[in-house]
Amino acid sequence: MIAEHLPILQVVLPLLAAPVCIFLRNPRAAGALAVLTSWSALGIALSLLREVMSTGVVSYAIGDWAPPIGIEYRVDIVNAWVLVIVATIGAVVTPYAITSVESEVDRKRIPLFYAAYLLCLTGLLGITITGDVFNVFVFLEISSLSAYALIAMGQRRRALTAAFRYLIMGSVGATFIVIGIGLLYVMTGTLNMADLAALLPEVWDSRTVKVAYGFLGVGMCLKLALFPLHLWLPNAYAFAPSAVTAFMASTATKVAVYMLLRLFLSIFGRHFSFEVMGLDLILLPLALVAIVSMSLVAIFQVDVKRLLAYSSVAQIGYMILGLSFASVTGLTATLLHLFNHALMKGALFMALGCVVYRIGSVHIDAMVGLGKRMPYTMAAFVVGGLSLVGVPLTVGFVSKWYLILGALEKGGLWMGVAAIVLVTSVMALVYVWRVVEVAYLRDFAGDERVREAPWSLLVPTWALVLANLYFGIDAVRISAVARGAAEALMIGIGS
Amino acid sequence: MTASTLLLLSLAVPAAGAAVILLLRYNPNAREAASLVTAGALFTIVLRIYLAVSVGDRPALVLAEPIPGIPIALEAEPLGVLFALVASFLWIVTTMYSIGYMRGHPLRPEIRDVMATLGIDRDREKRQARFYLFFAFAIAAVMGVAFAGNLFTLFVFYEVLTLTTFPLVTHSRSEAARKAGRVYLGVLFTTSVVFQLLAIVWTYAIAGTLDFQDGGILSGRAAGAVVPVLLGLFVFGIGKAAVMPFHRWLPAAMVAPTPVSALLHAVAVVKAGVFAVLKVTVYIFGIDFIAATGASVWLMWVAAATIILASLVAFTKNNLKVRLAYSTVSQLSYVVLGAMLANQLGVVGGGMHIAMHAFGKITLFFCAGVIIISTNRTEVSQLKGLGRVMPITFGAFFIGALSIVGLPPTGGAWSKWFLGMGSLEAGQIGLVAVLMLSSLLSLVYLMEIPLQGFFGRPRRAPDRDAAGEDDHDHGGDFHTPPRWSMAAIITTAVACVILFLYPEPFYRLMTMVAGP
Amino acid sequence: MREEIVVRVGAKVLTPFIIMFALYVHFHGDYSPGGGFQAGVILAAAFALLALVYGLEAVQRVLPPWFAQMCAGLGVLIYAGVGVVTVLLGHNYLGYGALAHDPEHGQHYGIMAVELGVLVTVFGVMVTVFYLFAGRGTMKP
Amino acid sequence: MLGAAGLALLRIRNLFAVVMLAGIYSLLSAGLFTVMDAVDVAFTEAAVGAGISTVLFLAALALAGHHENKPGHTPLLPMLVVVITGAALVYGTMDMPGFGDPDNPVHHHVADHYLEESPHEIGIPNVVTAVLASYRGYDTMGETTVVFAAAVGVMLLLAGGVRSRGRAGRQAGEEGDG
Amino acid sequence: MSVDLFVSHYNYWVVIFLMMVGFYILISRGNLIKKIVGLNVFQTSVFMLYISMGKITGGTPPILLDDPHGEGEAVGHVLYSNPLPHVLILTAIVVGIATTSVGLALAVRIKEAYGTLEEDEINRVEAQTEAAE
Repeated sequence: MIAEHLPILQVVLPLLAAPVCIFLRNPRAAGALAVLTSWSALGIALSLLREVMSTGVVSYAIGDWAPPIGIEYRVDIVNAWVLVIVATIGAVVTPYAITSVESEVDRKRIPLFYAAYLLCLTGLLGITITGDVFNVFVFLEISSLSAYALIAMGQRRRALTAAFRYLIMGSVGATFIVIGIGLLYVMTGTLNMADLAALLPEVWDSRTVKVAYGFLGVGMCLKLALFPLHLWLPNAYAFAPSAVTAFMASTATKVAVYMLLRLFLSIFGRHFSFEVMGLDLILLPLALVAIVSMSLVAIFQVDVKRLLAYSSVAQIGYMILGLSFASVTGLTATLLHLFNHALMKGALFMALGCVVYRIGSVHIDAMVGLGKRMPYTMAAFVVGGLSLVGVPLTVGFVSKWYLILGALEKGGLWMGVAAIVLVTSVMALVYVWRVVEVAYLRDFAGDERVREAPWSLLVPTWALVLANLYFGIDAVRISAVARGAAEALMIGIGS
Repeated sequence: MTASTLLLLSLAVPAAGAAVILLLRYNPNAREAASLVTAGALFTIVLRIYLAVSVGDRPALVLAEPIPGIPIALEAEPLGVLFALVASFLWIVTTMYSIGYMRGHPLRPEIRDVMATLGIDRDREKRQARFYLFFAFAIAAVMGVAFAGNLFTLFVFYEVLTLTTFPLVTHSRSEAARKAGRVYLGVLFTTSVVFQLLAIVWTYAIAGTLDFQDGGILSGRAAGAVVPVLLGLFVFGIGKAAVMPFHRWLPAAMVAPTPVSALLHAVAVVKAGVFAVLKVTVYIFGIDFIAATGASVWLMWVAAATIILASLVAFTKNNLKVRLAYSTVSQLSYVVLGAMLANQLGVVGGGMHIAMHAFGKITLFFCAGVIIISTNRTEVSQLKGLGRVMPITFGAFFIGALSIVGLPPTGGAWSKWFLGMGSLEAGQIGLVAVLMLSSLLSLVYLMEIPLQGFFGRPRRAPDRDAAGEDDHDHGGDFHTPPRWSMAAIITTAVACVILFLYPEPFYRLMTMVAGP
Repeated sequence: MREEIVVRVGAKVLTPFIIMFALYVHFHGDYSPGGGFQAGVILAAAFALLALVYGLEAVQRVLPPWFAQMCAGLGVLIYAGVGVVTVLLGHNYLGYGALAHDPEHGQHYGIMAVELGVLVTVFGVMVTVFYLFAGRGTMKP
Repeated sequence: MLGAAGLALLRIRNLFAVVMLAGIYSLLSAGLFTVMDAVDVAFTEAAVGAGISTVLFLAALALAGHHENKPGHTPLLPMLVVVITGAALVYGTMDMPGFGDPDNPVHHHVADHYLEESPHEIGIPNVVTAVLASYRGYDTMGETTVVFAAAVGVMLLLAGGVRSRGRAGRQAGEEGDG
Repeated sequence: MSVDLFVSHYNYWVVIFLMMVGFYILISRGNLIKKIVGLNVFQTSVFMLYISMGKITGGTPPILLDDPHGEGEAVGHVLYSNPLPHVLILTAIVVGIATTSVGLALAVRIKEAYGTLEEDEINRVEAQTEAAE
């Protein structure tokens, strides 16, 4: 009986846990509840993925109202995959948060912190799983509102301005999405994704649909921080508490990328996107500029968290680049990179969180000689960094492989695109290696009391680091899922 | 024990050795014994693989499958066995040498200073452990390169080798070492990612596979301008082959401790590069395909230019290790040239040169290291007259130099002979001239050292009396070379001569690769 | 404290009416415009008015902040809980048909329950937010 | 009138006046909603836009001061963005079905079902409530959660006094873990 | 542009004008509170767009006039406006106030931390802090 309700439990479980966190009032108890919830969410996500892989699309009619009358949860291989990504990161970051948050957030606020954290998780899972476009907006706001508050919890006052900027840009994005949804609704009279996909071809020619397409695109790109709409991201990631950065960096933008794929490929369809709207031609230059310019900017950062934040904008460029190939291989690269980037950025930001825990700063000058002082933390950073660069035997390589393969399959001038991808991975090496060099090849000069981070931080960090390695060595399964998802997206929602 | 298990062991043994070293990091004797035992075990394993391969067996093994259809697979074929034999044997010798070099010398303040500048910090045992540790890892990576069953596996271990040698290059953590590390990683990584990886993915896009196959996988699938461009991407992308203009990392890596320079930057790492070039030409393109398309002609001249230019640069370098490094750059392009000739003789010559140059060059580096720790002298111009103080060292240097130049009675003569014949067969008379000119150049810049050593007039005479064999306490600036190190030097020098008399195993392996 | 007796009495008199009106809005939402949300807002407004007139502390004695916070969470639990109950009764999530034998009655009960949830949360949240904004000023003059 | 209110909002730099105007703007729009048959929405907009948010704004102004500086930089880029966005929207409305036309697709499909079936399926006359609480009850649950999330956010931000900054506490507390 | 088009669409265009006024306030003003006001105006105008969509000329509010338990025949005769946009906007209004309250809370905190609500001044203070680091 439970099995058939898994889709709804996926979202409702963390939603129910959030108010309970407040009632608990005890930081440790709230933390324990959050851990329990996030692990259950992961279990549910995994079983959903298994179910979808074996039996195909799972549809869940909320309130017993058959879609399109009611709201439908619709799980196919694509969003099952994204659910697993979000839930995995949630399950790893939550235990990490317990120790990390204690050092960065007021004790009194910790239960509230977990409530906001769980709401954020709820929102992201809800966006991913739903089959109704307006429901997307609602859950988008749940995740965004809690994210603004979480980011503002950073220790420095700049966290506040970062959160405010995120709030303004995020709300503009959300409003654009609402406008887009409204325009779609006025043309079709429905809000259900599958229904929209079926009805839209009749009204493709109308300018309204094209404008709706534009508004949804801009709104989503604001949320996923595609260059040049990324301005909110670097400071938000740099000044948020460590656990929040690790969580947001690995999930929020991923979910937005998923929504972009869902909207443009499943609902509007590949034909409309690529042949009518020329999506590939719009995204390609944006993605390339994002990758190159943001990698360049990252090289000159002195705050390592901000460095990685700029790197995130560049990495989002890779995901969008894969989409702009308009091919199954390109999309496979995008979907794989969703997962892989979550793993690597999660590991990196968690490693930085360990550093913050011990020395309170991630300024590059503060990290001098840490390789000896915090060997496990810095080793985690190195492996995560190598993965970010795309060194073989790490997950980063796998997505890069598909990206280059996708470019080469298209031949001709796309060679240049492949070359840019490769050159920028060298740039990634430069900004990662700056940190590595400082940490390993210089002598520590800070406080003698600084030592390795506690196990409660190291274990979750290393869990992600090992995942980086494991899936880099045995990527057959995840590649198969990603390819299946890519094919599903290219066919459309009807399959 | 099946042959494929042996393949696995060839990777596992050095890795396990590294683990043991890590465990024993506070006990120098046990730690070094472990290194030596591991090296011996590895050589035995490779020898057994050789025995299997020499009778036509091709053991293979799949380790993992990172990307569907592209596994990490091992396969022993003759060229790889040749490389593995050389590398694993020289590991034993280098370990012996390192023991002497790193610790077998009486500790004096001024020597410690010298050693510190060379990256050896005797006060911190952990740092030495780190040295042996990454050394063992690097050897494991070398074995992976040698036995790679497909291009992807080759690439993987190639990159692992770069990363595991980085800590060795930057061992001293001085500003110079940091700079060298940046150059090292920058050049090797950039070339391998920007050119080599592009070439690999491109190959995959064309051929649909990356397996090494006799006769290549591209013939019949690629045509036109793609072939020379792709081949060029490979040759330049394999930065470890140090084809100009991507050779800068090799002299830079000379800041590493001498054993590292000796084994890795004269033998394993650079040889991994030229080995990869040979592998690609033989098993990805196929020499017949290259010869038919003429794709490699432009690269022959690139290699030729590197040979000459690097020799000329070597002339100008006064620092002993840097001169040897440029000599290596030059010699590496011999192998590249052999591959680019794309005929049977060229490939045989190139393959044999991997082995012959390895023995010759490691001898030279060993000698250089002993000279450095015994006399605190690093510049060529400081060595006048030292041969009379250190006759064995300079004698060995002489033999090694002969082998590099390619004169009998040393092994180097054979590989140069085959390369020359290959050039003739390819109809490239100009290349024959290049080879001869380069031999002449190397004769001059290498022979200068032992000849000055034996016959030159020292600017300031070292204390000859103090150079007695078992004298441990003496003044002056000369100290007895450690015995372990001397044993290593003698071994490799003798090997150079033996290889002239008995090149049979290497020759047979190469004819298995290139056809009789 | 304010001295204007008229205002104080006025507020005192007005408050029950506002509360009544809120309840009317809530329970009559089926037939006319209104529902839990509007009712919650109005109810909260009643307390806001009281706070403006009698001062924050006085109101917080009647309606302590922790209670308002509790309400905020409780409403969500009620709403989501209704869904859980329908699931336990063998229907889909929020399938109110499960709540009674007759689906139409089930719908009635369900809507009533979830509107109550909305009311409680909105009331709690509005009061909490108001307290926080208003309280910020008194604590940090 | 709405337009006038909007433009006035743009010009006026006394934030109290701005907030009051915004409230009036909300009230006016609520009136418009009633004209367009959206009585529920009008009710809510009046309560929220004119009521709650005005109170919140005033409270915030009391805490944060109420004068706005003169805009410093030339607002050319924002103007451009706005003009482009507006032009795109107008362009989009060209193909939109006419205002108030009963044959628009928007009024059929799902909407028909709500109007025709809800008396039987749900049995309450206010179809808006029926849709809100039942057909799309899940959205409303989300909405409740959003409100709750806002409360959590405001509590995180404003509860308690000024937070202790720096890391003085951490080094001291370090002995316990590790 | 035909008169017909104008007559049937002028309502949308007015709404779009209002929307853009709000959007302009939002992105051009440096005062954080004014930004939030702009956001409110922007969103309120979007609500109007939605409600315009739901309006049917001559329709009545979607509160059924007949006894719900009756035959429901009359439904066909009375023209109701579309209830769905109303529902969506109810939700959106609530979301809007939620965003506003969080935004205001942030503004209050920023004022406490920086002593100002003007973006320029905040940027200046931040630049100084960064230079000092």
